[in-house]
Amino acid sequence: MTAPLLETVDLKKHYGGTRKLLQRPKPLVKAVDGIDLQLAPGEVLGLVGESGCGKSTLARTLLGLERETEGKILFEGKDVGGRGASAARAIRSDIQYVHQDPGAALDPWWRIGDTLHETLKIHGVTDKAERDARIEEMLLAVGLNDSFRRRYPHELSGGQQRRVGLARTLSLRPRLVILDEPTSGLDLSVQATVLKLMLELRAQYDLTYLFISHDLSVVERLCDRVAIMYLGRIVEIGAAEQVFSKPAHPYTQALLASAPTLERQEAGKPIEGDPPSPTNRPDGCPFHPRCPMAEAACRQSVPDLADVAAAHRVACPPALRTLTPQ
Amino acid sequence: MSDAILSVRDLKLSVKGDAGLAQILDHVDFSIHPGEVLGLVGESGCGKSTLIRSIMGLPPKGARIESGSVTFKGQSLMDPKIAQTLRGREIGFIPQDPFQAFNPVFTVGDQILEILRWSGLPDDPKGGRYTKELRAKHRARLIEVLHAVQIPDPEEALTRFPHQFSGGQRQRILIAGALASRPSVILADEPTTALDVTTQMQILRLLRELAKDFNVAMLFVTHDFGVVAQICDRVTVMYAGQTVETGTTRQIIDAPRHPYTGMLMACHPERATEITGIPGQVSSPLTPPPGCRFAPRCPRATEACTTARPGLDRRADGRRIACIHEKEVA
Amino acid sequence: MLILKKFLRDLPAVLGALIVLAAVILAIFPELLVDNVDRINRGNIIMRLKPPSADMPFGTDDLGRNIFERVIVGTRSALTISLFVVVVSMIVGVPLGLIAGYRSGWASSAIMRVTDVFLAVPQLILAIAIAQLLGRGQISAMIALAVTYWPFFTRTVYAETQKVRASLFVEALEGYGASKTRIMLFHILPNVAAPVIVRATVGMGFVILTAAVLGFLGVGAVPPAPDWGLQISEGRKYLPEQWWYATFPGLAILLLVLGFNLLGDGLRDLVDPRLRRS
Amino acid sequence: MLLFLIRRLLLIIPVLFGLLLLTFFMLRLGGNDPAAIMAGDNATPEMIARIREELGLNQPLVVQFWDYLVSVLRGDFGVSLFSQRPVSEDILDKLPATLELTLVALVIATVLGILLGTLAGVWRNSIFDHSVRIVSVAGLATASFWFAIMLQLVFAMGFEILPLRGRLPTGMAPPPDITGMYIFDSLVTGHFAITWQAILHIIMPAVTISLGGVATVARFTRSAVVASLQSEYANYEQAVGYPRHRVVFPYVLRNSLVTPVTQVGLLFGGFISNAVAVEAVFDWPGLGSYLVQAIFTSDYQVVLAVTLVIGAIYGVVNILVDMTQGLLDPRVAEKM
Repeated sequence: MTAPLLETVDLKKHYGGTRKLLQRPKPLVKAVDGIDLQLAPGEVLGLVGESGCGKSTLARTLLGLERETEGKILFEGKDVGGRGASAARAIRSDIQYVHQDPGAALDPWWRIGDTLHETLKIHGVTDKAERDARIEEMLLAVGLNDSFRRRYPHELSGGQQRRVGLARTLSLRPRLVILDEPTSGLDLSVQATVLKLMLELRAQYDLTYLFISHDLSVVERLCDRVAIMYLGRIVEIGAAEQVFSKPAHPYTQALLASAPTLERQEAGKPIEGDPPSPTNRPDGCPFHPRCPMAEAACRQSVPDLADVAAAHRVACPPALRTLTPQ
Repeated sequence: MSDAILSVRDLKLSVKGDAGLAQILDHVDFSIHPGEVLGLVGESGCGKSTLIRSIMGLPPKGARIESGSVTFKGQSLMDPKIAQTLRGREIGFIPQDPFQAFNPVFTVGDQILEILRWSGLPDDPKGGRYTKELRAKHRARLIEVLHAVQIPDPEEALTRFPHQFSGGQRQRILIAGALASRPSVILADEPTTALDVTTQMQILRLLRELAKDFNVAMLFVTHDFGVVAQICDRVTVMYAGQTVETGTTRQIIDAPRHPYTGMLMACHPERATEITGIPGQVSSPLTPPPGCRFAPRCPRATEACTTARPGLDRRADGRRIACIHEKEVA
Repeated sequence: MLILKKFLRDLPAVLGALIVLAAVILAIFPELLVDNVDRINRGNIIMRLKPPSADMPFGTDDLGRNIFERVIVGTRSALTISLFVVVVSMIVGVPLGLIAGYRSGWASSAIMRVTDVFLAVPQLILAIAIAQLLGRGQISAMIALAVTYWPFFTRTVYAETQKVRASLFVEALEGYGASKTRIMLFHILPNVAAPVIVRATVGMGFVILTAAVLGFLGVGAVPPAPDWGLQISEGRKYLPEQWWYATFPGLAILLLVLGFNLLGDGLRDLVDPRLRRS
Repeated sequence: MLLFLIRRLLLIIPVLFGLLLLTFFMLRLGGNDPAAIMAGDNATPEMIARIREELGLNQPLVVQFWDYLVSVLRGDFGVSLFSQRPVSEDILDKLPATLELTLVALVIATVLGILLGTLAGVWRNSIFDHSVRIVSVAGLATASFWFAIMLQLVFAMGFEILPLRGRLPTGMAPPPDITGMYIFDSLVTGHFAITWQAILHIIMPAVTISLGGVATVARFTRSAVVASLQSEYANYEQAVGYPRHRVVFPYVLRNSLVTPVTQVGLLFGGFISNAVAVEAVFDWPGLGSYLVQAIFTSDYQVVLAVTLVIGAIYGVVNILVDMTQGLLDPRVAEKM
C-alpha cells in the first residue's frame, strides 16, 4: 500500500460524562471510540453504519469541527490533530466536506453565486477574476449553467442542490472529500446521475473520497474499500468485493442480509433487536447482545481488528477462528 | 380473480393553489383484491401522497375530483361521511414516519385505543355507548395484536409515551393500530423509509407475515424496488400523476415494458450496467405536457405520444401498460 | 416585487401601513391639519370644555384648547419617543444578543445574566423609577424607556441567533473555515434581521403605550405639552360630563399602536421563510 | 423534578441580588437625599446631617449596601419614610390586593384566550377567526389606563351597574383575614354578601388588566392550534378515523397549550405593569399604587423592597409555568 493520505490512530471522541451542580448528569457518549483508519490517495472508502453508530461524528472530527478526545490524525504523515476548530480547519484545508443536506447548508438569503464567491474568499482567493473563473469551471463540471449563480437555494431541486454542494466544495481544490450520505433523499433516477457525476469528478480532479452512507447497494457500486461501523468502532474493513462477497463479521452479515435486494429474501432470520443507543453501550464487544455467535469472552473484552485475509480485517475472534483455522 | 375490494378508476384530480391549478392526478387506475399486497411505486412528485389522501377520503385543501371514482367494496370513498365511517375500521393506515405520527404528549395506549373507540370491533354491540367494559375489551384485543407485532410487555407499553420507544418499536405499534380493528385493507405509506436497514427488514418480514395471518390486503407505497421485491405481489407504477404500468412484481422488476419503468429499473444499482439516470426533469403539474407525461423525457417518444394520453391497456401477459409503443405482445 | 405583491394582498397590513404612514406625515407636517401649530398650547377660556362640533371635532379642553389639534400635534412626540427608544434599544440590544447567542463563554453568560436582572421586574416599574430620578420631562422618559427596553431586543436576538446557529448552513460555513465574525455579521445578522424588524415594529407600538402610562402617571411630559397620556390624565377629572376630553387622546393611541401592530403582523407573515419558499 | 425545583429556586437568588444591586445604586446615586426628605421641608442643614449620621448614610455606598443586604436577609426591609411603618408590614397589607387582582386577571386571560384562540385556529380564515384577530390586535393596542377610564365612564358612570372604585363599598367591613384576598376569604368564611360585592368591584380592574393577556394568549393558542392541526400526528389521527372533534380536543389542544402557557409567565410581568396604572385609576389599595407613591415621594426603602418582592414573585411564577409545561409534555418533564 502506498503512503496513506489520511491516517487516524486510535481516534476517540467522547461527549458528556460531566455533572454540574444540581443538574441531571449528562451520560457519557463514546461516539467514536478508537478508530484506526488509512485512506490511500485516490481511493474511495465507504463508511457504512446505522444511525447512531458515530459515522457523522467521525467525519466532523476528521474535518476538525470537533476536537478529538484522544488519538492522532495524520495527513500525508503530518500530525494535524490536537487543535481547536479554527486552527484545525486551517491546517486541514485539503480535507473538505459535502453535506448530507446541501440545500440546508446554503444560507437562504444568499444567491448561489455569492455563496460560491464567499467560500473562495474565506480560503484567501482575493482576485475576483480568478474566483469567477473557478466558479465557472466548477459549475460547468457539475453540470449547471452559469445562470444558477443568480438563483436562491430554495429555487433549486434536490439534485441541483447537491451539484451546487459539490461545486462549492471542489472549488477549494481539496485532496480528500468527505461525502456525507450524498444520495439520501434523492429519487432513484436523480441518485444515479449524482453518483455518476461524483465518479467523473474524482477522475477529473484526482480526488480521494470518504463516502459515508447507509445504503449498501450504492456503497458496493462506488467504493474500492468499505469499513463497517458499529457503536463508535470499526468492526470490519476491507476491499469492497471481499466484504460484500465474504462478510466476516456477524454484524456485516446481518446488514447485508437486511438490505432489500431485487430478489425476495426468504432465507435467514433477520437480525433481532434495535440498533442500541450510544448512551448505554454494552460491555465487551458492542454487538454481542444481538450476535448469534456471541460467547463468554465477547462480553468481557472489546475485540480488535485482525487480518482475516489480505487487506480484509475483522474485529470478531469467533469469526476469525472459523474463517482462518490454525 | 375475486372482486376488488378497493378500486381507483380513472381518477383525475386537480388542486387549486396560490400558483394556479395543479393537475396532480391524471387518470390513475388500479384495484386491490382481497389478501394481496399491491405496491404503488413512483418518484417524488408523482402524486402518491395526494392519491393516498384521496383514497382515505381526505383530499388536500382545494382539491377537485374531475372524473373517476374511488370505491371500497362498492361504497364511494369520495363521500366524506362514508369515508369517515370506513377509516380506521375497514381501512387501516400505517404512516411514513413513526417519529412524527405519534402525538408526543399522550401515551401510545391512549392513542391506539382511540382508534378502536371509533372504529369498534366487528363483534361490538351496535349503537351502544362507549362503556368501561367495551374499553377493556378493546384493550385486550390491542394487547393481543401488540403481541403479534412482537412488542415486549404490551400491558406496560400502553402506558408509555411515544418518545420512550425506538423507531422500529413505534412502527410496530402503529402497525398494531392499523390491524387491531380487523380491517380488510391497509394503506401503508412508505412505512419503512424512516428506519434503519436492519429494522426495515424486520418490519418488512413482519408485515409480510401479518398480511397473511390477518388475511388483509395492502396498498404499499414506496419508491424502493428492493422493498417492493420483499413484500408486494403486484406493482403499479406512477409517473407524474399517471399510472404507467401495472403487473406482477417479477414482471415489473425483471422485464419492465413501459419506457419509464425500464429506465427507472436501469437506475437501480443492482441492475445498472453503467450508472446513468433519466435525463430531464419531472414536468410541473401546473403545466403538464399534453398526452403522455413522460414523453418529453422518453427516448421512444414520437409525435403521437404528445397528442393523446395513451390508454392503460391490458396485455396478453396480464399487465396493463400505458404506452402506444408497447402495443405488441412481448 | 413578489413580496410587495403579497404584502398588498394582506389588507390589515396595508391598513396598518397606511395608519403609520399618515402618522409620520402628520408628525412632520402637522400644518396639514392644524391651522397654527405654535398656538396649540394657548388657551381660550370662553371656549372652555365645548363638546365636539364640526369646527372642533374632538371638542375643547379645560383651557378652551382645540383637542383635535392637540391630538394631531401629539403624534410628533409619541413617534419621536418611540423611535428614539426603539433605535437606541436596537443599537444596544442587537449586538449583545448576537454575541451572547453565537459565542459561548463568560462574556455571553454575563450579558444574559444582566439581561435577566432587567427582565426580572416589569419594564414599566424600572422606567418609572428611572424617569422620576432623572426629573420629570420628555427627555427623561425617553432615557428611562431606552435604558429598560434594550433587554427585550437582546432576548429576541439571542433566541433567534441560537436557532440560526444550530442550522446546517452555519455548520457548513464553519466547516469551510469561515471566521466567527464573518458568520456573525454576514450570515446570522441577515437571518435574524427579519424577526428583529418585526419586533421593532411591534415595539414602536409598545413604547407608545408605555410612554403614555408615564405621561398619565405624571413622570413623563410636562404640561402644557400636548402629550396623549398627560391629556387623558387631565381629562379624567372632567368625567363623565366632558367625556370627549379623555376619550379622544386614548383613541389616538389606540389607532397608532394598532397601525404598528397590524404592520408588524403583516411583516411577520411576509418574512416567514416557510411562506417565502412557496 | 425536585432537583429541578431546587435548582430553579436557587437560580432566582443571583437574579434578585443583581436586581437589588441595580435598584440600590440607581436610587442612591441618582435619587434625592433620603435624609433631606425625612427631615422635611423646613430642615436646617444640621438636622439633615444628624439624620444622615443616624441612618448611616455617611458610610461608603458599598458598606451601606452590605448593611442593607444583611438586614434584608434577616427579613427587615426598613421603615417607610412616608407611612412610618415597617415596609414589610406595608407590603403584607398591600400584596393580597394585587395578587387577587392579577390572579383573577390571569384566569380571565387564560380561559378566554385559550377558548378564543382554539376556536379561531379550528375555524381558520372564518369570520370568527378574523374577528378574533381584529379584537386581539386592538386589545394589544389599547392603553390600559385609558381603557379603565372608558369602562368607568360606561359601566360605572353611564349605566351605573358596576362600582366605580375600591375593593368593597365604603362602610362594608372586609372578611376575616386569612389570605387577604377578599373573594377567597369571604367564600371560606361564608360571608357571601361580601363575595358578591368583591366580585362586582374586581370585574373592571381585572378585565382591564387581562385585556392584553387575552389577546396574547388567543394569538399564541391560535397559531399553535393551526400548526398542530397541520402536523403529521393530526394527519395520522384523521387517517385512522378519529372524528374531527376528537382530533381537536383533546389531542391537538393539549399539544397547543405548551406555547401559550409560556406566554402566561411572560404576561405576568405585563399584568403587574398594568396594575400600576390600573390600581391608580380604580383606587385599588395594592402594591402597584403603593410603589408609584413611593417613587414619587422618594421613599427608597419601599421602592427597593417592592421591586425585590415583585422580582421574587415573577421568578416563582416562571418556575410554576415551567412545571406546568412539564405536566403538559412528558418530554419536558423528563428533562427536569
